Amino acid sequence: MTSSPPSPADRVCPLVKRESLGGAYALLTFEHAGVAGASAGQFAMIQPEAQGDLLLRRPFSIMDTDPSTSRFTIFLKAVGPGSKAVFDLREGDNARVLGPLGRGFTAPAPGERAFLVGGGYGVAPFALFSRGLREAGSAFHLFYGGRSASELPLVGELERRGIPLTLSTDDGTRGERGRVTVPLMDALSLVPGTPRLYACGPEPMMRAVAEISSEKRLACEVSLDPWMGCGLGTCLGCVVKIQDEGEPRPKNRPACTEGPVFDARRVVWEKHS
Amino acid sequence: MTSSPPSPADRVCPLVKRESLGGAYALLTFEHAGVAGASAGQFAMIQPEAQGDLLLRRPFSIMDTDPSTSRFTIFLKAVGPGSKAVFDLREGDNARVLGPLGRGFTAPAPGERAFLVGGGYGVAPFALFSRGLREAGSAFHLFYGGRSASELPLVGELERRGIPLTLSTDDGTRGERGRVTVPLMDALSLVPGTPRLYACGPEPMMRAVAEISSEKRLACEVSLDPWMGCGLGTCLGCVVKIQDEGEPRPKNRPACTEGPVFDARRVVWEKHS
Amino acid sequence: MTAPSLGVEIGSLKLRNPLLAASGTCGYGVEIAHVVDLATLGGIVTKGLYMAARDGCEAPRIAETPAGLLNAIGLQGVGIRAFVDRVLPRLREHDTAVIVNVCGETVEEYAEVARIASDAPGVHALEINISCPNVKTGGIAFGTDPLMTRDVVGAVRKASALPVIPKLSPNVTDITVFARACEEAGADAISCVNTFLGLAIDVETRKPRLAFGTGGLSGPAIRPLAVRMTWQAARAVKIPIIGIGGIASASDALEFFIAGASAVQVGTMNFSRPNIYAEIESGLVDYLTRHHIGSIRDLVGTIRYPR
Amino acid sequence: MTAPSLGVEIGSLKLRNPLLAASGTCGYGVEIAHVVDLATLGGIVTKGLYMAARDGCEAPRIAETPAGLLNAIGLQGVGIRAFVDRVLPRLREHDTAVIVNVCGETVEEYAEVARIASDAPGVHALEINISCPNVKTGGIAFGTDPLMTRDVVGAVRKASALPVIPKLSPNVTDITVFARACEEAGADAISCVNTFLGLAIDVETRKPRLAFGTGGLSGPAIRPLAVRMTWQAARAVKIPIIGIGGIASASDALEFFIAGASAVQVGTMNFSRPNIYAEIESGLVDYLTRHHIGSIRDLVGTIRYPR
Ligand SMILES: Cc1cc2nc3c(=O)[nH]c(=O)nc-3n(C[C@H](O)[C@H](O)[C@H](O)COP(=O)(O)OP(=O)(O)OC[C@H]3O[C@@H](n4cnc5c(N)ncnc54)[C@H](O)[C@@H]3O)c2cc1C
Ligand SMILES: Cc1cc2nc3c(=O)[nH]c(=O)nc-3n(C[C@H](O)[C@H](O)[C@H](O)COP(=O)(O)OP(=O)(O)OC[C@H]3O[C@@H](n4cnc5c(N)ncnc54)[C@H](O)[C@@H]3O)c2cc1C
Ligand SMILES: Cc1cc2nc3c(=O)[nH]c(=O)nc-3n(C[C@H](O)[C@H](O)[C@H](O)COP(=O)(O)O)c2cc1C
Ligand SMILES: Cc1cc2nc3c(=O)[nH]c(=O)nc-3n(C[C@H](O)[C@H](O)[C@H](O)COP(=O)(O)O)c2cc1C
Ligand code: FES
Ligand code: FES
Repeated sequence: MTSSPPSPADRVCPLVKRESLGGAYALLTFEHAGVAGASAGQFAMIQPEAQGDLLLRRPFSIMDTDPSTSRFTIFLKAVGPGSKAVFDLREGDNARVLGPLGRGFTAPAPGERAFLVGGGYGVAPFALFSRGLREAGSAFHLFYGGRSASELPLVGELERRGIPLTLSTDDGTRGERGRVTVPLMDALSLVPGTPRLYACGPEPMMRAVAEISSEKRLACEVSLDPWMGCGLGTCLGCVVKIQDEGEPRPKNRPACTEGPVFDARRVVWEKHS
Repeated sequence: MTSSPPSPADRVCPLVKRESLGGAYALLTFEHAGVAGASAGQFAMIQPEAQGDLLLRRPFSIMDTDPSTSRFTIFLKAVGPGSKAVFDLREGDNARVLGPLGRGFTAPAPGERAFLVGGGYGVAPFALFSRGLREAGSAFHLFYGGRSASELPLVGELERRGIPLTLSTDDGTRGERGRVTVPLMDALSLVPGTPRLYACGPEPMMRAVAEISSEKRLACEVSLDPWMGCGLGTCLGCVVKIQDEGEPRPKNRPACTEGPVFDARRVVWEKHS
Repeated sequence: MTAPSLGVEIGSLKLRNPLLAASGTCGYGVEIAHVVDLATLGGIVTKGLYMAARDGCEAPRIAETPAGLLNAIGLQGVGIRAFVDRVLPRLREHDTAVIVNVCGETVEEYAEVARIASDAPGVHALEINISCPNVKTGGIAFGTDPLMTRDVVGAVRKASALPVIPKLSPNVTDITVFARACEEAGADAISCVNTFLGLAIDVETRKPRLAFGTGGLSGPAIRPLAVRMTWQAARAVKIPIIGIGGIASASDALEFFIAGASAVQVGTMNFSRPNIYAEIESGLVDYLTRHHIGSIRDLVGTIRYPR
Repeated sequence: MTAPSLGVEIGSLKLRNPLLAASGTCGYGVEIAHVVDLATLGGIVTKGLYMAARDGCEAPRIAETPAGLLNAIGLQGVGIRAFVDRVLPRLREHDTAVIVNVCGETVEEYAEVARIASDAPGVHALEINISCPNVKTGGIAFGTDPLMTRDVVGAVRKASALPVIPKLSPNVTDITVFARACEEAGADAISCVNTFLGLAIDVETRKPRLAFGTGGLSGPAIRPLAVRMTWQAARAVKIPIIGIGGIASASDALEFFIAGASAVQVGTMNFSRPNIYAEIESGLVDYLTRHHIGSIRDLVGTIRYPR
């Protein structure tokens, strides 16, 4: 996962497998040689080939890849018309897929421990990231939180992969009761050294993890989630406020090309809400 | 079929049966109690419930009805986006159906013979009309023409119903070679009395039949085929030029409420092309 | 909590709910009465009426465009006297407000049509069509010149004691100029907006898809433009605004109320969804209930702008 | 028959084909070069450039509407000098015409940006953006006043020997007034049109869906309006028109050529269909072949109007 990612390709490609995870959740596997070479934290812009009345594609993180069969999988939650259109694809239907796009997660240094914090569809990239961490021999642990048991639809998939996992729910219906940051803090107090934090999920969760990282002076990456129009850096619709050292003011930066993964210290949160 | 038709109803109703007739042709059966009471020559405005990017419904003639099961069938040719969207419905999908609409064919007087001339999707209403004619004990014959054998997709269905039928194709690949008016003229020279003519199909065909009727002083009805926006008489998009006796000039009349079937003598053809 | 109230007032015109069927999309009301329960509407606006009957444009008159409809009907109609004598009596049988869409080729004709309509029992308000793009004289010519707008509105104002509601054209640089001209000329409210001038070409024949050539664009495609104009007009004048343009759901209608409309009209969607009113009405009730708003009137113009 | 020719000339600017990527929808060209073969385009129009770098509007900046896109980016950009020094050298490696979209808050700034762009090797023409609806000073204010239009175009004309192509705002009553003002001020061609001012509201928060408030509407929704304006402008002036607005297919592009455009730009569709150019190009070739037309130039303005 440290090799430089392939340059993105825009292809019409078939949905080869669709697995419902109940409710608005599903796993969708497409055949697309380019995206099948994605690294963790990268995403693809996807829309059905039969476009309907929506103009723009929608961004989805790569949850898994299989370069040998040229396939990749996304973990999708249907929330509005664009994600619903992808959700409604049937096996054999074609989609327009552009990817892989964006800058993914930075691998931890050798010997460095990785703590992954995911919620909602934001847990998706950590499936792929875990594979790389395991291959690289890095110690890691995934904290997966949701409001209640029904909002942890990827648990089965993650367990099947043998990913070291701590679950939590706000209402205690599964795993520990409370925010995902509670077990994270517990773990931080237990492990030696300075683990790296990686967060992807609802903004309040990412902010909370970023705050913990800044208090504890831990390296932390967050994967931001703005509205995206193109994925190519051309529409400038996806900008996020980034404060770089030496700059007098934060600047609007396209998350699709400079992110979606950013060093948490650079992110100016106020402006995103 | 002489009883006054039910007032139209606007319903979301399921496609209960879909039979492909090859190429762009299909028979679609919907469940809609109102339209199942239609008389021959009436039509319904139909669009998929999942509307996609099209605003307006499209008009389709009622090919068959079964009041006992509240079903009706249309014979559809996919020619553009609106008809394609209906063509693409799968069994169980819902459609918005408004009907029955318009004024259908006038039954022949007792003892009067009926010659029906159909082409393209215009042959559809004659299936339902034939049933009524047979029930009323009227003598009738259907002339069904197309460019070639592949453009007579309803033949099987019509034969199954035992409808007295003469086929013709421009290229002679099925039935008599030549325009549908050739066998019609032959028949007219054979039968005694003054049969009534009914035509529904491409405009040149209807004009030719109308001309024959005027030369031979036969009563003739044609079912016009303008672009329709509403089917209710409100958009005034479907007007056709109608010349009424005593009027100084032809007038624009909505075909959806005053037609689609008109006495051929009233129709001013020049303006439609 | 009691059910939220949907009643609104446009000048002296009281509407049971703020949902009107737009001119030219519901005929004279009677055409749709067998399909739509007219009592579910606040009112209907008739197809445009001149003094004389008119035969309108040649066909084809309508064409679909992406999320839009282009039309050039050309104000086909029976004329105001035939409407009053032959149509209105049937329309009066239904429990809905009747707004007559008044047309003219001259200021005098507008005033005369307005007078006849006002004298007829069962007409509740007048909408002045100074914005039809599909006629060669009158129509949009009045609605794109502020002085002519003022003159027509003033003349109709004098001719009628009913609420007078000019209908603005969106084909202008600054709609507030026209909104103010209407207010100064004595209008009771403003309808905002009519269709946008468009052109679609059949590339195979290289002819316009409409026989008239250009046409008026309506439907969801224009909604963001109509919402913007409604918002601008509402800030420019004190009289109520009736929002129009691309409404296809309760949420769409809510955009107009929040932008500043006191009532709305549904146009193009009447063609494919004649029974949309019940759906919009229940959507409005849901929304008001969910947001603890007692009356739709309290929502009008509550846009948080700037954010 | 030999393959039909797609080459066109816009003043002294020769384009291999008449398909340009519209300003603000292809970055500075280099961003898309790894996904799109720039040699399949006639040229690209850069994102708007002022003298200084700009950070643009707050997010959210884009929202989808029916068949349309509403945007308020606010002309974020690196500034003309950084473009010339740091971006242009990379862009020059690609075989495509480069048109710089020139912005300014004052007439002087437009002229200055134009001068710097003209002096840079590898800039082939200037498009003058007097029509951006998403900035507080300049932009649309210049494009909705014929005198200011004339002054800006005149100043850029003096500052540059490159083809000068003002880009008109559609938010005006009569586009021909502006087309003529441009022609008289020495423009070589006219880009027609920029986005339509719109407003979309999030009804749950009652805030505009864009942080800036209003935005510019683009995409297939506006196509019939843009075709109409292209047709009007083409009849009003002798200089070539570049048609823009909602092009998503060869057939859409053909509408603009038939209406009178000598070239076209694709905007919004670049976002979801970056490789649309090859498809449009082959569609044009098919059409010309089928209709026995030797060159796209012979199609320009051949609308049969009146029918
Ligand atoms: C880099 C990236 C990776 C993503 N990965 C995944 C993934 O793996 N699986 C997945 O299911 N989804 C993912 N998403 C989110 C997905 O793209 C959005 O859910 C989708 O764009 C929503 O579009 P829509 O038309 O369905 O809903 P809309 O109607 O556009 O939105 C529905 C609701 O969601 C909100 N919303 C829309 N887009 C976003 C957004 N990007 N962030 C926060 N709120 C939003 C809207 O404000 C609205 O309230 C990702 C987004 C980004 C930027
Ligand atoms: C009363 C009536 C009954 C009909 N019955 C049937 C039927 O039983 N089965 C059936 O398959 N079709 C029927 N049609 C025709 C059907 O409504 C049209 O094919 C359909 O509206 C085309 O819409 P579209 O979006 O698919 O194509 P569009 O893209 O709108 O049109 C495709 C092509 O067909 C032409 N066209 C569109 N509508 C018409 C029309 N009404 N007449 C002539 N040319 C047209 C267009 O100009 C274009 O060239 C009927 C039409 C009417 C008015
Ligand atoms: C077919 C058609 C006919 C119309 N006729 C009239 C008319 O006679 N008078 C008028 O003031 N507006 C007329 N309009 C404009 C509508 O009343 C309305 O202002 C416009 O369609 C925008 O609303 P919508 O997007 O909901 O359709 C017509 C619109 C259409 C589509
Ligand atoms: C996100 C976005 C940014 C744009 N930025 C600019 C710009 O910087 N300068 C400009 O002249 N036009 C700009 N435009 C307008 C487009 O160039 C084009 O005129 C408009 O989008 C209409 O074309 P379309 O419908 O094909 O998108 C922008 C449009 C969009 C959608
Ligand atoms: S999504 Fe378009 S610039 Fe990032
Ligand atoms: S289809 Fe609308 S009036 Fe006939």
